Amino acid sequence: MTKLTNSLKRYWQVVGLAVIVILGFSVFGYARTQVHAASGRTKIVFWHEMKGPGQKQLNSFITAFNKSQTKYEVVPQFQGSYNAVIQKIMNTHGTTASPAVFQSMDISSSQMYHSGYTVPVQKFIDRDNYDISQISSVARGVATRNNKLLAMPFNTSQTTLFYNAGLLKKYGIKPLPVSPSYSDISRVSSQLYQKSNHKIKGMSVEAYSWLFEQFLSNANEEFANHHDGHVGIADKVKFTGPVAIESMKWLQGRVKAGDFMNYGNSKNEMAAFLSGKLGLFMQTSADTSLLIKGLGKDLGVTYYPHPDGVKPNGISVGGASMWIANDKSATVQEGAWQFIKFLVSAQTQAKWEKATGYLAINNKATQEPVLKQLYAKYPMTKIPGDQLKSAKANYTNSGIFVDGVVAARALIENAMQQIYAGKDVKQSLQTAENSYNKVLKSTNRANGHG
Amino acid sequence: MENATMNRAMFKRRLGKTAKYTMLLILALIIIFPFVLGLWTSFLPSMDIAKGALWSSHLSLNNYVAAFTQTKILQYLLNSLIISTLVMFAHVFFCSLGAYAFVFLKFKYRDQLFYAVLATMMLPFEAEVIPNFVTVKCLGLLNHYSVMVIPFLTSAFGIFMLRQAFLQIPRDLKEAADVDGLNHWQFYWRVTLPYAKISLFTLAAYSFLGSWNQYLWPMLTTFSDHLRPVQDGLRQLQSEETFNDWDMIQASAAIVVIPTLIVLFIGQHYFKSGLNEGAVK
Amino acid sequence: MGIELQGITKTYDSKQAPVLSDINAEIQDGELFVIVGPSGCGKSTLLRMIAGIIPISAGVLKINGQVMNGVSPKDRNLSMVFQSYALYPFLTVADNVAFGLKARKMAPAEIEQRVNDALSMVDLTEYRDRKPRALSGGQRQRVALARAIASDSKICLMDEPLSNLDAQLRVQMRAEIRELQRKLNLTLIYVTHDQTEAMTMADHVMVLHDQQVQQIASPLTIYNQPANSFVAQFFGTPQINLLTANTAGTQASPRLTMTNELQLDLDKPLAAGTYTVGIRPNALSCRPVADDDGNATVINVETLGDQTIIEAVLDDDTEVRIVEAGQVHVALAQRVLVTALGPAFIFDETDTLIAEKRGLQDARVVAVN
Amino acid sequence: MLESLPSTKKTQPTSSHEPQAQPQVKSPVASFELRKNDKYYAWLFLGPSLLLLSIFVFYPMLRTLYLSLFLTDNFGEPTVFVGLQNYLHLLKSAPYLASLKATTTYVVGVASLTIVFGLLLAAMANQKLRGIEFFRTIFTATMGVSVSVSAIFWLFMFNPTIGVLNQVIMFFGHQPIAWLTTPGWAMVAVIVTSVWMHLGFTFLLFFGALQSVPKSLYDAADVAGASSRYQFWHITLPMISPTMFFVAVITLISAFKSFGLIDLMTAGGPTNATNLLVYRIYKDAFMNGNYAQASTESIILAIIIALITLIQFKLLAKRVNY
Repeated sequence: MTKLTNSLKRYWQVVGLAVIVILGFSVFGYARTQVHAASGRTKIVFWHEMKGPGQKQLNSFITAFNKSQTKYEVVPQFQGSYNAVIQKIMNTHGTTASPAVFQSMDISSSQMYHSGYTVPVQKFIDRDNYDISQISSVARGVATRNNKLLAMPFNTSQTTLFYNAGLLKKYGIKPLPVSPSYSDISRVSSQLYQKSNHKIKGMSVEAYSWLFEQFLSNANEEFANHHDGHVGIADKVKFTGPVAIESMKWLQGRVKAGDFMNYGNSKNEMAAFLSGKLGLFMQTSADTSLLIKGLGKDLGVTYYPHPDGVKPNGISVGGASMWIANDKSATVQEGAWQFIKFLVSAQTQAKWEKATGYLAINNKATQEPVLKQLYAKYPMTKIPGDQLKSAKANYTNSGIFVDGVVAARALIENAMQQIYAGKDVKQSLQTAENSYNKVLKSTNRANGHG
Repeated sequence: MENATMNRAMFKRRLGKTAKYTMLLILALIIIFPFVLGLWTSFLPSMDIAKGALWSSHLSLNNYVAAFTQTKILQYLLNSLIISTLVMFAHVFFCSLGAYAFVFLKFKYRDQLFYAVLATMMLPFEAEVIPNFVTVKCLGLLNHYSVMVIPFLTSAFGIFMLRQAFLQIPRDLKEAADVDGLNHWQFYWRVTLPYAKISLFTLAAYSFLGSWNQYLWPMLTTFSDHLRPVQDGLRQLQSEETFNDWDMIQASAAIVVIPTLIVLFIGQHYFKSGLNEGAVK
Repeated sequence: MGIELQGITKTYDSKQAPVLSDINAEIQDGELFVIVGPSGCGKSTLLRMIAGIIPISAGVLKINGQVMNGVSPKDRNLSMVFQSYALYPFLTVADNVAFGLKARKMAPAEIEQRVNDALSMVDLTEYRDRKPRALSGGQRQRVALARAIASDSKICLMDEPLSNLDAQLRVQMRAEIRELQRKLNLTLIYVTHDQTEAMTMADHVMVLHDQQVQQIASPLTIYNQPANSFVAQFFGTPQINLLTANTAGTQASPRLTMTNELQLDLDKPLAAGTYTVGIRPNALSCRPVADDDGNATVINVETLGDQTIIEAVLDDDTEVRIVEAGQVHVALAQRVLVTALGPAFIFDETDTLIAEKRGLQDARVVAVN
Repeated sequence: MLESLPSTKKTQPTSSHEPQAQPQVKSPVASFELRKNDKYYAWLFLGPSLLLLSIFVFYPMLRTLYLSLFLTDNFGEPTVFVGLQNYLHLLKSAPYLASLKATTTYVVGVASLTIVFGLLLAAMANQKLRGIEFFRTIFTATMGVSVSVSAIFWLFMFNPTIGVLNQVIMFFGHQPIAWLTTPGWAMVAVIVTSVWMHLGFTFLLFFGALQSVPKSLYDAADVAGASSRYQFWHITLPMISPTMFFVAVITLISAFKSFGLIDLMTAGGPTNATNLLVYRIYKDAFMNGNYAQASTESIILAIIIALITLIQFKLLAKRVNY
């Protein structure tokens, strides 16, 4: 046997070498993800999903924060889409790959809460006696449970109606009121389409579930039972309420009339809008800065539409909040909290709103010179913020507190596409509702919620 | 009369030639156009691209400067290079060891084991990502180079391919080696590997490319730009919410594709003969 | 009418020398015409030009009096058997034979008939449903023949059809092909590099070498009156001995001396000078002599039973081969005296045959192989 | 895959250790010793591969099968055993069936177009023409392109406002096409991109196959009176049919596994029109967190691919002795 082992020296050498090389590189790679930067500060790994102007501005905030103090170093890591990041958090929690602080969207609040993977920021607020009232209450609504703030809202947006005021003027069409009803919009849209000899499409609403949710929200109609999940585990959704039907019928009517165009995604929609081929559309206020760059003072902005004869209830915010993970040391969590405080300060939020179009959620931000100048130059940029302030937080405008809304959104978007393609409104929505109720039933069963 | 037939034949031949060249040019254009367009736009300012003004004369290398400075494209390339090289060597080594065992060793259940290995060729990796993700997570490999290396150290395909190659080695050689007192390791190292060099190269190229083109797995298992391989890195440049920075994206794509094209064109002959011999015989 | 080649030339690249130049020949109907030459001499090229597979660069090709340059192969109405047989591996024997007939859209009944006839002619009827892969070399060769037969054209081209067979089968197939050719009254142009095939099969032989025709004649003429030293050397086994010889003195003389005692007396005197003399091995004789006598040393002896081939080195360092009838016992390194029995060919400095000497020894000419 | 075997035409290596025929005496001893140790070596040589295959192939397959029989909670853990209910649900679910249908369209489209165009390229490149090497090189160019680069190039081509395709369409006075946002066109777009990506490799395989058809077969057919079209159908195609089959299978399998292209170009949209099987698995697992359903889909995918592979093995065995 010894003879054999001797002759196999080469085997062990090669296998050993292979193992050492692979392990070596792994350790090398591992070391690069680890905590200590050259400066000896504590690394705070931060996951975010910001692109374009948002990413640029966020990175400069991080640079500023890292410069401002000596203990922590925030390391941003871009993670792609909001949709993907929820499962990434669920999947990496407790490993070295997971972040200390992360940005996650409004509708993920419930899942983050139920996971038990995060430290509610309320803990730090209470400890520091942080004045939370400076933060917009509607914005806080999406991440609040039992009056405790789970995560700090950071990039908050409102769904906003954008229109091309220049085109309206050109064709002599009366502008929209600040808070338009469905029929106000129909009027402008069809006039624009007719007067431009069908050269210009009147309106577009992306087949995007967030917009559907906001139709319900603005008319105080619930999406899921137990008050959109805010007071218990939702086990039924309703996509076929009167407002859901009405809004979708309205849009389908516009499609039939010809002045509505489905562009497929927001990129195309914006391109058409900027090139003057589309009169109005609804999207996140985060697009404002880009649209202003293109249209300047011709950009028109209004609140999100409400059904005729219904008082607008206000809409829930979009965007995302900052969560602190509980799988990191107290020092790291502390660093994350310091970073969050920095991000929601009035100065930071003012710059944020100017650079992106996300709304400054710090009420004091409007006093900052940055925003004052912006509002003076482009008064319409103030409107989404006004919309946010005009609403009183209640269950239907504080987001949907249900696990797995990502899947529901896919179903609703499918239904919207079908509706735009001319299928029966009620039936399309009913299919989506039934499908999601089934999903909900089995996820609740799987998660032990009955 | 003779002249007439001959002229007609010549005319026909010339016409045929023109038609052939036209066809070849059209096909070549279809193949090459996306490259050319991509390369061209990588020199244009983004404003011109956004307007669709592709006949711009404002050519510059600015986009490349931007790609190198503002994105982690070099880091991505380096990551891919390290990962793919590791996979390539390890893959060839472990597969050849396994293949050797199936050809030159006699042991119990050898055929059964071989069929079991063969059966795994039918199982797509894509269908197994869920448990595999959990496995690498439990092994603590997430967000490391090793997570993109270790699952690909061996493959049923590689073992199978090399087994076929080793089967071509004359049995006499093994018997002669037995007579000379070479043990299996020596025979593997000194005879089998040199003998099947071409197959080893083919497998090496195959596994390198396979690793280089990995997309889904790194997307699931890496979370930081320090470690992302190039395919996943390019994905990060693609915007989801706002306009694409086409200028920078095209420049990055060019940075990624140009080296591979150069390698491909230089390695033409090897590829052609290697693949033709290797792939279908 | 037959086939006429007039000044046929093949050039692949205008910058390069032609691979065949100015080939002239006339092939009679119903004859077996062999084109022979060492490999690379262009014989296959010539055959392919006749078939129309490659174009003719210059010259005129006439088949039955009609100019065929530029006419596509399928309109030349000929058949061809390839060295590799060119059988379609995915078709059965019968389908292979029927391939051309089907391509020409012949009536199915007619095809069936012809295939059956052709297969029975080459004794392959029972193999008709096999794939080529399942046949032996000889059988594949027969399939190729059957295909040519089935086409029913009167001109058949064969490109080294036997070169992939073993020696015994080759001898057998030679006879079969000859027989078929006679039976079907084919005009058969047969390319080979094997002089034995040429000698045994041909009505006429064309010898190709150095891009040119060396000689066209019947096999015996070629053997007996080779036009030049190349032809002389190419035919006959063992190879002919080519020796340098001088006339004695400065006057025209009938006596040529190769080395001291190896001399040749001609019927007519030759002008003084140096010549090449070709003497077939059986026209030399050798006799053992004492150690410091004779004019050559034996270096190798091959005993074949009915004859003995002796290789010896002349004192001027030329090697010669000598065939003696019967079993001769000569030791290696034995000194011998080599003498010429008579028959010989004399070539001048341009390698052209200028004189020949016939002798009684003609009777001793051994059948080739 | 069976066919991708390198034919080793190497001669014996000339190392100093090259075994020389040595006499008898040592032989029985040596081989006895070796035979005895074979088991030990087998473990050494096969061990690493078997271990890795067990961890990353055998186990996950079983685990996936197991998960597909349960409901999984938000953490991906199986909690409620439901038997085959996941399968029944899936096979009755309209979106999944639509996904299957879309995948079929995609896979068949990609495979057939790749074969047709690959063959066309190879046939064109197989001619004797001046400068043909240049074209051959061009035709292999897409081999050097990875998924993400292809997607980027073609996304730009398909861009509705600045894309070249629409500019051409508009130049001819037609309405621009919303390539990636209309269900039918989106499918066309991903198929086109995928075919383009596969062409280089397919071309190379076909070109090699064409080159290996003996020239004499065509000469014989020429003499026998077959037109070039007849020769293409009755000689070329049968002769390269093994390659064609091989290409069909690898393209089919690779198309079934398409993920990157979909993720980058359409993300499965619009209205799930390009939500192919693998992308659906990814979405269900890593976006919707429904691991049980994703596992069920994985098993179905594995069955489909296994079937194709099996058919390949079967047909190959038949084809070996043509």
